[in-house]
Amino acid sequence: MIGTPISPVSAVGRVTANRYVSSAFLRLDIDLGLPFDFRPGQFAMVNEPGPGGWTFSRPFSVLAAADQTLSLLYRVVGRGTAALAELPAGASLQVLGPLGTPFPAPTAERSAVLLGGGVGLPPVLAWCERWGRKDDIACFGARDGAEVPWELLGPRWHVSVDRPNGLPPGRVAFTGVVTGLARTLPGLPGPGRADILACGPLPLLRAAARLAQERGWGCYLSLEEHMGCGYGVCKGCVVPVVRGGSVRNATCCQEGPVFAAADLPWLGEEDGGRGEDTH
Amino acid sequence: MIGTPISPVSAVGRVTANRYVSSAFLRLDIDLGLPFDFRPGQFAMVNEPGPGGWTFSRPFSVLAAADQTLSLLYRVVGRGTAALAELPAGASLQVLGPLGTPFPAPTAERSAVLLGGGVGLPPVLAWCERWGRKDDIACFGARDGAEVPWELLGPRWHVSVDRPNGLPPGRVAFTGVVTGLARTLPGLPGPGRADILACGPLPLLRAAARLAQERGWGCYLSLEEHMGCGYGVCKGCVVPVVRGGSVRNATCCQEGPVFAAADLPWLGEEDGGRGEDTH
Amino acid sequence: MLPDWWQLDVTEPFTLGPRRLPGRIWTASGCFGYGLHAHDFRSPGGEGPYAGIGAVVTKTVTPAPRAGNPMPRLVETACGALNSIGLENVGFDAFLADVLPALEVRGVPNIVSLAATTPEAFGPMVARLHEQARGYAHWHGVELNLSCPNVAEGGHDFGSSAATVARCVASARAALPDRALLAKLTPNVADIAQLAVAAREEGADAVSAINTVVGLDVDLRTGRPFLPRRFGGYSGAAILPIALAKVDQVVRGAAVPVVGVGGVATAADALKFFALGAVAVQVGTAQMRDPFAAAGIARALARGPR
Amino acid sequence: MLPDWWQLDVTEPFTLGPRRLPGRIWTASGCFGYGLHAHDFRSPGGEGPYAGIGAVVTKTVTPAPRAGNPMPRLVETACGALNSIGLENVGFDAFLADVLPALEVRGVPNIVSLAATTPEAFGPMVARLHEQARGYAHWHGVELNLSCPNVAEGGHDFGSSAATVARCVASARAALPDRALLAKLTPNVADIAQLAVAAREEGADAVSAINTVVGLDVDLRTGRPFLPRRFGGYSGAAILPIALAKVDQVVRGAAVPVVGVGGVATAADALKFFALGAVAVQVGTAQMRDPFAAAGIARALARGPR
Ligand SMILES: Cc1cc2nc3c(=O)[nH]c(=O)nc-3n(C[C@H](O)[C@H](O)[C@H](O)COP(=O)(O)OP(=O)(O)OC[C@H]3O[C@@H](n4cnc5c(N)ncnc54)[C@H](O)[C@@H]3O)c2cc1C
Ligand SMILES: Cc1cc2nc3c(=O)[nH]c(=O)nc-3n(C[C@H](O)[C@H](O)[C@H](O)COP(=O)(O)OP(=O)(O)OC[C@H]3O[C@@H](n4cnc5c(N)ncnc54)[C@H](O)[C@@H]3O)c2cc1C
Ligand SMILES: Cc1cc2nc3c(=O)[nH]c(=O)nc-3n(C[C@H](O)[C@H](O)[C@H](O)COP(=O)(O)O)c2cc1C
Ligand SMILES: Cc1cc2nc3c(=O)[nH]c(=O)nc-3n(C[C@H](O)[C@H](O)[C@H](O)COP(=O)(O)O)c2cc1C
Ligand code: FES
Ligand code: FES
Repeated sequence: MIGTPISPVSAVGRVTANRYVSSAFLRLDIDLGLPFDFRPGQFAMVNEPGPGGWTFSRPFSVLAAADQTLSLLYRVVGRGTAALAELPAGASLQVLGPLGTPFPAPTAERSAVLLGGGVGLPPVLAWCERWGRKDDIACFGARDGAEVPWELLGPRWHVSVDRPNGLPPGRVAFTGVVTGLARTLPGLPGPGRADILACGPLPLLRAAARLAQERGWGCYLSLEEHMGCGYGVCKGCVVPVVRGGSVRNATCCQEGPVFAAADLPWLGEEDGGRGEDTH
Repeated sequence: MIGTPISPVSAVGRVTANRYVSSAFLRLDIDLGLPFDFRPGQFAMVNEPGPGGWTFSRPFSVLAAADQTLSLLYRVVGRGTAALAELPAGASLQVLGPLGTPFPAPTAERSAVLLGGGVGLPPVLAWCERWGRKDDIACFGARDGAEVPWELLGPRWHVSVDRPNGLPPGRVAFTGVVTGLARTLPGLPGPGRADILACGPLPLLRAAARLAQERGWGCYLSLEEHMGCGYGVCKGCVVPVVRGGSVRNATCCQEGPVFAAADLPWLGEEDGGRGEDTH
Repeated sequence: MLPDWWQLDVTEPFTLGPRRLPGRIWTASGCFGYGLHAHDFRSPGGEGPYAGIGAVVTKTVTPAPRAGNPMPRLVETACGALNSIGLENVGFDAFLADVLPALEVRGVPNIVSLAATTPEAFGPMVARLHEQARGYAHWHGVELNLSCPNVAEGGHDFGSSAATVARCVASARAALPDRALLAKLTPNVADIAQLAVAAREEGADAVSAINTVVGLDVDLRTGRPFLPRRFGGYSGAAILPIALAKVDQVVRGAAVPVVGVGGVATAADALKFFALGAVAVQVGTAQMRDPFAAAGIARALARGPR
Repeated sequence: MLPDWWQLDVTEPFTLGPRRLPGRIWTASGCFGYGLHAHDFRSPGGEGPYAGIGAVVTKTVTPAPRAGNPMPRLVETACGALNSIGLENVGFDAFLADVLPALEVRGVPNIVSLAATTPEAFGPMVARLHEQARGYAHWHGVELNLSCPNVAEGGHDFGSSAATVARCVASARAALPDRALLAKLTPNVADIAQLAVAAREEGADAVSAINTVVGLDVDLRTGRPFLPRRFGGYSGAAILPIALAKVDQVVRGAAVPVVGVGGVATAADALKFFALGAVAVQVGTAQMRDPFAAAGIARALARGPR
């Protein structure tokens, strides 16, 4: 449904840019020295080259790829991302990608409701850039206005913030969660006429699944699991998927990170009604 | 004999300069943020600060100390020194020093014959800068003319090279080993009238001990041993010293690195007549 | 730059028990799946991740499929990792039906890693394997996983007794006349050489040493172990000196060929095992990080023009 | 930033067996000498290297002086180190005559580490110690080093049998009524909890876990082990997960107070041991690198205004 798979490439690239594009997110551009292509929703494993670096590479969704340059968007959360943030232009990085199952490509019958939260933006933004049509709806949620990487978002993007501070002059944002924002938008598609494509923290994914259910839409979610290999060999990243009543483990890195919400009934259960979109 | 010991200080310093001063030697200046003093022959343990870095700190002789700045001279030989060479100005370094037993201070009755080989230069250069008198003799040996850090050596320094290439215009050097050079110098002190103070590779130290014996001079040698702690607690750096016929282990880091050659009779033995100063 | 004493070409065939194997750099069980995940991976050098590899030791399979342990299963530590995968695998039937034929078709040299909950269960598994794969050119042998510390039933204690090792090896050997039989030993014992002796005496062609070391890490946010089962198997660079010590103990104490495993990420790491007398070396955790790791080491340790 | 569950102040006195100790962060045996080398060391913060330390566990002393093993004795590895010091020490007589009084005079809280070549030799050593140091305020106890893997006579096997551990502890306990008695256990066994049970049953007030892990590293220039005795004791960051696992096994399997040792370099590392239930933590290799390491950890884990 998404064409022939793209062979992953393992290469040592060179950082060409690495800078904050908002108060909390950095954009990293890596020249891989060879052509790189991907499908929106796929990711790359990144590490320092050579025997140094971290035992496990770090997964990051592909934000964009132009010719030989791969772009990522990330936030500093631990030692790997802290080290990434220190890298000057010219530094070397080991990259393996693209990996994983992407978001579905568009179909004529259904429009897309793109929901991105925080550093969950890259896959939905990439989808929008590549495939976005007039009727597709694009919403991005951040903690506040300063965290939003405005320069990356075209005019079609609707923005929600938890706190309305830090908004640049002339920018508007909905105060609340991103699914709350989506609900306020005019002309939402009818049942069976849209798919949600979402990536972000778990509460966002749960809220997205619930919204899809309410509206009778399809729903595809990009999950995050800690990863060992990123290419399916270690079984360190499994997610239970339920089909036809039987549970089995799917690798988040290979069978995911994008899953049909229908296969993840536990998403709703664990929530226990405390879904973030209720506030 | 050398005054009250100087208390070692442990501090995180800031690199103020780190550059090649010859084809193979770098000079590293570290601002410790507090006054630093030392005696020539003492060393400092250096490491990256924090839990990163190397399990064991690396020992380097103190080249100079001016106010709060500690200077080292080093050559890249392995992973620690390779990492040092990459440090930009502004980088942080953990320093513990000054450590170890220095060279003896000058006495009125005896002149000093300073012999430094390669990165064995710092302690003898430091001695010369602090205490050098007209009659003291200073010789430095390197592989070739390019390796010599000419800018550090005052006019009193005699230089020997293994190969006479790479000499800057206007510079002269003896071709041969540093003890060979010393032998050619006019007006060498008589028996009992001088002490050799030497630091450098083992063949140089052996040759120095032999020269001292031939001439009836005293001899103090700065030894190198791989070190764990650098301050006497681990017993990882011991050197057999022989006094009055009985052998015991001395810590190179605390009882050394400077030893009287008389206490190291094994120096001559192991040599087996293949001493570098014979060519 | 290879040291003077190094005389081998690890990409040349060598004999292990009744079998010629195509090379001495292998991937370790559980760290490269069933050897079927990286066929289309590319690198600027052009050579694929299988080039020069002597064998893929496949993820351990058990008689029945296993869902493995609860998540999280992996913890990265300062210089290695803990895993508690719990032997998730497709089960022996699916392995025979789907995996092994695929390896043969793709020409992936392989050694099949097996685990069972009783020593005597190995014989029938090996017999079925042998029957189905008798004519396979790329199936080179069996590695008995006697050491996985993560499995509740048996697990840790299973491979730490020489008597049990002996029974496992004897059972498998009887059913495996013409392929290499390896016993993979646990390091979590005081005397690994004794286990190796037991394996040799019952006819193992080699032992693989080591499996993971028992380790634990604490999540400071909760004050509890990261892994639901508390302990995990410690692997990666941190265990290299331990693996070298165990391999040395076996080489000098048991007179059986040894395949070195543990902490290998570079050609230099692999050389250390060969220096101690290992006949082959496996790449585990490093292969997870870089699917080209083993191939790169093999290339670095091949002699001659390249 | 300390986690919510953390409630202790490691610089407050606590009870261990018959004794109040001044704090819970100690330096490990062999990594801070006899505790007499760093008194004049300064740091910008102003506090000395002994500030807040609960005890210096002194370098193990043996009945007679020992010259130790041949050089080289240390190898740095990727994330730790191997040592083969071979228990170089001044001997028990000199220790009693010179070292222990100096520690008392300087007010260094200390625990004396002892080794001997037979279990029954501990009793008389402890008795002499007790006799001389009975009135000392800063001598808090004895740690029996039952685990040094570097000593040829006995060494490795010495502390790996529960029966021997029991004999050593019994012998020492009989002579040590009013100071803490600790047994330091080797990790190089399949079941460390069993050793701890033996120690507890004979009256040890606590066990220290772990001593170094057997390791080896190869010098690629020669193809031979770096250390003349081939094996060394592996320590440093690399062994932290192993030490945590062993401590957990002892805490949950032996119901005896445990002092955690192995790979501690930061307050976070120490917290992991406390999270598992350790009553105190020792800093070894990291103290060699930084004489202020233990003091820094103690400061970080002291509560209240500072
Ligand atoms: C498919 C996928 C796509 C992702 N895309 C992005 C992205 O585009 N931008 C972005 O900023 N982040 C993204 N993440 C999360 C990112 O991988 C983590 O933030 C990163 O691994 C943290 O590494 P660290 O060393 O800084 O954190 P540490 O906490 O020090 O890492 C310790 C270990 O935990 C793992 N880990 C920690 N947090 C996460 C997490 N949230 N998800 C997965 N593993 C984690 C690390 O990989 C490492 O193995 C993605 C994760 C996945 C699984
Ligand atoms: C008292 C003393 C003073 C010294 N002064 C200087 C100096 O002024 N300038 C200079 O360039 N070098 C000096 N050295 C040598 C310097 O310590 C080593 O070059 C350095 O430790 C190498 O570290 P590495 O990580 O690059 O090498 P690696 O080989 O990667 O280091 C591995 C281990 O071996 C140790 N090691 C390696 N070579 C030596 C050596 N020659 N001596 C001691 N330990 C070694 C390292 O400290 C480390 O523990 C001195 C050594 C001593 C003992
Ligand atoms: C994620 C993971 C899964 C593993 N699964 C297995 C397994 O199924 N069977 C087995 O014998 N060893 C298994 N191992 C152990 C490795 O094969 C190897 O013995 C160990 O990791 C040490 O080598 P390394 O440091 O190179 O990883 C596994 C290791 C890891 C990290
Ligand atoms: C150089 C060195 C010497 C040691 N000497 C002793 C010793 O004499 N007695 C002892 O019980 N342990 C000794 N040890 C072991 C340490 O006390 C400690 O148990 C071990 O190193 C693990 O802790 P670490 O990782 O913090 O170093 C020594 C360790 C090192 C590195
Ligand atoms: S991360 Fe290894 S299988 Fe997914
Ligand atoms: S280096 Fe530790 S005693 Fe000298």
